[in-house]
Amino acid sequence: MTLQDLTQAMGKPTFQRKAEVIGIGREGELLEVAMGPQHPSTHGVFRMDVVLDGETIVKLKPVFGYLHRNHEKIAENTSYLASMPYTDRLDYFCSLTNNWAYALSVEKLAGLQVPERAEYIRLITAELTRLLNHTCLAGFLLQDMGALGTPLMYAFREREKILDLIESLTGARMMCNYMRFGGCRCDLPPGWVDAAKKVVAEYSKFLDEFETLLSGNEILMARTQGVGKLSAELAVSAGVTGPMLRASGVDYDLRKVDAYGIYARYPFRIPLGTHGDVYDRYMVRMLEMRESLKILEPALKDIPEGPVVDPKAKLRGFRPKPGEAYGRIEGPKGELGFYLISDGSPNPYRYRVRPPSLINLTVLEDMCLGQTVADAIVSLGSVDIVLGEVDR
Amino acid sequence: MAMETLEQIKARVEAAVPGAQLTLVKNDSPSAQHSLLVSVEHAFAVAKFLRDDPQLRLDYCSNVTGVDFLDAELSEKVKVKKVVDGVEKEVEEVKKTKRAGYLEVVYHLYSMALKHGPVILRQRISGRSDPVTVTSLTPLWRSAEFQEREVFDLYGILFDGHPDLRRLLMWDGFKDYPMRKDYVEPDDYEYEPTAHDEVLEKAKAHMPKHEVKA
Amino acid sequence: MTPLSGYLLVSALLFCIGLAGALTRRNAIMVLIGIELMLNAANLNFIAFWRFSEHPETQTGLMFALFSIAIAAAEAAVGLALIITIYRHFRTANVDKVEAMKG
Amino acid sequence: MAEVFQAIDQFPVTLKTWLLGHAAGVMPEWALPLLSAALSITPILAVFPLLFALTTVIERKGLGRIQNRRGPNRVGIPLTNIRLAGFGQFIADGIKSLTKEDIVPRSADKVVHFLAPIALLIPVLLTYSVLPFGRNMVPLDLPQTGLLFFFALGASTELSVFMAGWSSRNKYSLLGAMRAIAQMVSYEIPLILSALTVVMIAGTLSLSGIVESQAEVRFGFLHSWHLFTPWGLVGFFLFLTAAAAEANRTPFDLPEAESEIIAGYFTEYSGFKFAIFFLAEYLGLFAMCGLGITLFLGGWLPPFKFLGFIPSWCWFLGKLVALILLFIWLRGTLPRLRTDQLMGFAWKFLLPMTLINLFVAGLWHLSVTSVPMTVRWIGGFALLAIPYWLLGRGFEAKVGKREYRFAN
Amino acid sequence: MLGTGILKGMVETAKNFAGSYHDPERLTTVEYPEQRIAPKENARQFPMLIHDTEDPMKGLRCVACQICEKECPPQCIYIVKSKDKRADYKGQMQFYPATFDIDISVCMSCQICVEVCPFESIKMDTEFELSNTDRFGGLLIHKEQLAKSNEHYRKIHPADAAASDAVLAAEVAKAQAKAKADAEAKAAKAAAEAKAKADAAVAGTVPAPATSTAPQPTSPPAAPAA
Amino acid sequence: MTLSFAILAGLTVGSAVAAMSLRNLVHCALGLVLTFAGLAGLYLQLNAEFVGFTQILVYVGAVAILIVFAILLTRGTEPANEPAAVSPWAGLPVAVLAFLAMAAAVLASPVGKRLAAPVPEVSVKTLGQKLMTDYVLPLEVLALLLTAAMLGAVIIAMKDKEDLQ
Repeated sequence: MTLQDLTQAMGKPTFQRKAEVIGIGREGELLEVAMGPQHPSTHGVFRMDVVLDGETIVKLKPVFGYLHRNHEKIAENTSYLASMPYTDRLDYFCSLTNNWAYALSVEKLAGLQVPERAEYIRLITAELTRLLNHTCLAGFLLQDMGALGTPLMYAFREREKILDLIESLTGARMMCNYMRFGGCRCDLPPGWVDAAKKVVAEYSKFLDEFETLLSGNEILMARTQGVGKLSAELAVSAGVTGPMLRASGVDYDLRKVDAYGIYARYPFRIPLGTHGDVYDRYMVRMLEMRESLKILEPALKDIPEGPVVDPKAKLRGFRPKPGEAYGRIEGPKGELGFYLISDGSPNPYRYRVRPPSLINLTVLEDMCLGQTVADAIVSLGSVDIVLGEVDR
Repeated sequence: MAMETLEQIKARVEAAVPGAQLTLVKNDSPSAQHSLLVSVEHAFAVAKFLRDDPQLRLDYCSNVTGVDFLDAELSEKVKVKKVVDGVEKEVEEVKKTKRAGYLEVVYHLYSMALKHGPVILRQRISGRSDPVTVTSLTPLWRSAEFQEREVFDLYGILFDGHPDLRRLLMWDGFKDYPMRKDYVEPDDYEYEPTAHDEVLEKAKAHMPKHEVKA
Repeated sequence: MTPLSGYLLVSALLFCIGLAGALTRRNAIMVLIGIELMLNAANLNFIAFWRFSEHPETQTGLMFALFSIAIAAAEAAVGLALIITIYRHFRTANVDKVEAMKG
Repeated sequence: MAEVFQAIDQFPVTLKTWLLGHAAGVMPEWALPLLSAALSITPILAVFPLLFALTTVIERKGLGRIQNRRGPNRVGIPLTNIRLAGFGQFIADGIKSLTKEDIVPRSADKVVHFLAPIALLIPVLLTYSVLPFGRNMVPLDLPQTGLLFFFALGASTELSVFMAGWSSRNKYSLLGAMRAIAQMVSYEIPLILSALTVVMIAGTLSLSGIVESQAEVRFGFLHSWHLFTPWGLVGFFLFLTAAAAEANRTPFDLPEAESEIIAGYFTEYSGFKFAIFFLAEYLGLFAMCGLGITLFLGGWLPPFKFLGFIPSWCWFLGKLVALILLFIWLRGTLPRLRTDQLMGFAWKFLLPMTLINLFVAGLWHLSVTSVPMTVRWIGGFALLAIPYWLLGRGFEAKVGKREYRFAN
Repeated sequence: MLGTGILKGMVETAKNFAGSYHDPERLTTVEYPEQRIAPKENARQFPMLIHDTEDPMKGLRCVACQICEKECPPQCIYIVKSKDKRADYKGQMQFYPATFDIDISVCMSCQICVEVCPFESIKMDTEFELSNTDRFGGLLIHKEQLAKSNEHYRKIHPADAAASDAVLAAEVAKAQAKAKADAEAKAAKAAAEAKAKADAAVAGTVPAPATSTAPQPTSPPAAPAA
Repeated sequence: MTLSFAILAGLTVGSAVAAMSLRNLVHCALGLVLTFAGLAGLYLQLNAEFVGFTQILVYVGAVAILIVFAILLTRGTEPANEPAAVSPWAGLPVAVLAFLAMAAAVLASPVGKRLAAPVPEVSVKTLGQKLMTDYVLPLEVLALLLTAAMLGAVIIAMKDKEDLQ
């Protein structure tokens, strides 16, 4: 018996899902639709195999892998440093937080220290990344709701300002490849802090505008409230993290729990939802952006002078001691973790990404059952997936 | 809140789950994330204990992954994870202790309720070519559902008790397990032709005739 | 100018086509369509007789036609609701099969 | 001076009579009605598709500006550097859609697939025949049944949409067609009911008669548009809402909700057939706007008497463009409703409101002579505002802004 | 009140509509081919090879050490080392790249080659309009196209170029100092040898003749101070 | 017999035949729509504008849509395994006989030779007045019937939904 045969023999479910129970005996009436991989609002090449009763979803199976490039295998065959630009391409909206998560894991593995200034830069760039990710998500969510691009374009207008900052710092707008083990690649260019202060100061104005445009809109509320509900128990069990978890009312933010970096120095609050529906997810993100601004403002004032990289960290020929480490940060989409096993060679022996988008998708079916196609699209939008990360 | 040490946890688990034998796997790196090795038979009970125990309440399974360890020769000074590639004949004749390869599934458990962690749980199965089966922990943590599917997909480890064990990232007709260390990439996909001579040669075989440049 | 008999013949033809369909087709919806045709044939009769009557200004034929249309609409709604219910119950819209199943 | 303005106003009519008069000597008698019809049709076929073409550009430019973009601004006269601010875009689009490959799915029902766009366009074009575009400018004046004709043809477009959706053999198309039919059938009722208020007051189904019923001058300068009454104001917005739904405009564009069902019933249409769908959709919208103008906004009448020198058809076109811009603005702002909410909105909000509005209009009509103006106004608004407020409360009981708690 | 949220939103879009005509904060786009946004100083697009002399092929700083080839994450660099050696900017005899190709259809602009290069030779260019109709050959950039002068580098990245020049100047100074020290040492040695020879001659013994192995710089160092 | 009558009658009858004989139910429904449209044309020719447009509004806009919906909901569009008609010749003789009898009666009757009276002065206003005066009882009864039918249809559909749950 080959493995392949066994594969086919296995895979029979041991318990019957709600979806299957609903669908029993109604095969003739149900409509099977493959939404995706080419579909306007699946956020990339993502597929949902949906079974519909009229427009009500009775079964939904997410299918992905269309963008799978086996990032982990590539990383196991290259040096630690060479994986850094690949992490940019996981969640291409938040390459700086991806960089940080990876750098943090390697620092844990190798026991490297990060200079003070680099910690500040990391914190600032990560929070800017959070701002732009949440802004874009709100835009995309509204786009999925059919708001013909207006919120999306406003979001992109603001994102552009942050991207300009990131570009002047890292040289690239999206694929930053900025952090290094034990610090950051380069120092802030002159005038950067002032430019960042200006952007941060004006951001709340944009958030106000955005909220006037949307948050009170009756159609938006009707479309999102009570849609895609996710209970706190299921969210915890399913390992849902990030704003999606907090929208379900669970207070778990790694910036507080792990207090990695210098997050402990700045007071900020964690907005929590109570209903766990799409509206809560949207609002939690909007509120989180305001909290991010509260971190950014003092951090930009306090940023000290000093080196940006640990002088002990080697760029070439970097070989951590044998061992393993799991490092995680609170990415904008949720817990982004890197699990690394070193065998003392220049390449990681095992390199594993814990992608928040993928694991947040686990509950997609639970969220969408019994709702309509339109709700499924909105629920998917509120999960905030990036296929680069889901498929890796 | 400070968590118990792994030794304490081990002792309590062994007391609570009859027959369970846990091994503490030391981690020498500066991260000092040690882990608990549990046998496949007792994995479910142990995991259930870890999840439900009021002092631990590891309600959140953050990360599930497979690790592949090839057959290896252990030299004297290195303990477990030292790996030498290849199983060539000449090497075998050299007198060194041989370690049979094995597969591992690693679970990183945290507690959202008590905000502590991680407790790292490993299921290890020796033998890499036979059908390798471990216990699925999806019934305990939904978050393991897709991750175990991914491990199955990329490592070929079967999960007993998984509700929907299908390939996740590779397509259904795919025959191999690409994350295994001895995986040989097939020469049957379309190359993006880069100019390296050997790659270009390889690529030529897959390119339509008219597109091949001299 | 077409005499009344032209309209009456068209109406008769429509009625018979509807009748033939209702009798031969086995799908309940087709039966319903046949009945609709027959009703429409009757409507055409009403209108034609009104137009060719001695006193068209009384509008009796128009009234009849309007009422007939309204009733036909109600009939179609109820009939189709019944058909859908039957289909959901028996998984067929074939009138013979439904009868055979007696269920 | 007045004669000059009147000549401009009546220029299309005089041109037509002049042409007909000349043709009478040359052409056989049976051909004259045909010529007359052709002369009426030609301006419709010239003006409204051109308006459609311009609307596509204006819509894209307007949406662009709303979204802080520039919108199309390149295409001008070919082979020159003249850009015309992008207003050559529609020519390029037209050429593109004409030359695009016409793809019909292999499993599609070829005949129905082919007929559907035509079956959609013809009734939509026919609706224009009863709209009064200006003083004495009604291509087909049906004194008894004008409005009924309009609605009868409007209703028959549903079937074309179904034909398109069903014949494509695409599940998205079918879903879109089902949505479209359900939506159009549901919104036809509030549409007709809100139009019925005007019929009730004006006492005629003839559209030119309805316009004339608004010609009365109040306070010496204000034409008595139906909009300037409580029921007319509310009725107009109800009508506009229902018209947006009938014409599949945001926020009721569910049949072609691109984020959910790709392009709805015309997913499988390409090239020129797609362009026809697009055209028919916009022409339907214009026709709906034209009907709204006729019913509530005084048709070709100016708002103020002293503006009467501007040609009547300019007023009609001006109001039409204003309504189109309103729809573009709405499209740039609002997200889309969900199917069940759409239905609920039609049956639970629009239908009661239109019925109440009908009732208010009836009261208004009965109290014309007996009750003073202010009382009628206040009473009418109160009768309409209270149910609106109650319905709004019912909505807000289900959804509303929320308070969020924070953890430290 | 039902509908107020929608009205507020419409006012907001109307503001943006009007604002897009007069407020540059709102209308942020530019009309690309005619208008261009100046590249940021740190911007990076694709690698280039710095050369110091008039003839790009002679003055390439690259010594074909192949570190970048090894470190390049997507493996888009292809180098063939030359058979012969030539003098580099420091005056040392070095190999040079006989072939240096970068496949920019594969390159992901990560800048790792720049960071690992010990010779300040490969740098990031800001040129981005590299589209090509030939997707196989056209996107394969050879060293002739890759070679850019140091002046170009100074123009696009002034600060980095200054730092890089300083490093090179320091190395050249070090090399010169070393050469000087060597020369002095040699001179001293020669003197000593001469002395010894004299001594030997005096002593009547003949020592082995000292041969000079130190290479002489053939081209002057081309790293001016920043 | 005028040309327009011939065209309309031909269209109506031809599409009626198509509606009853085509295999695909949706095609049948579309044929039926054409029949309705042709009938509306005949009404217009008979100076019954109001009824003609009502015919389109009700039959094309509502009844045909209902039929189409029913076809979709009962999966009538999928090729059925059973033949469309049990025996195509079973009902035909009856229909043909009926037609022959009616045709004979029509042709024999002197009424059939009657030509139309001058165009009557009918207005929607008088129609409405009649409905509210002479025909108010049938109107009310009809209103009741329609309400009952609507409620009945809704209840039938709703009950069915509950059964499934």
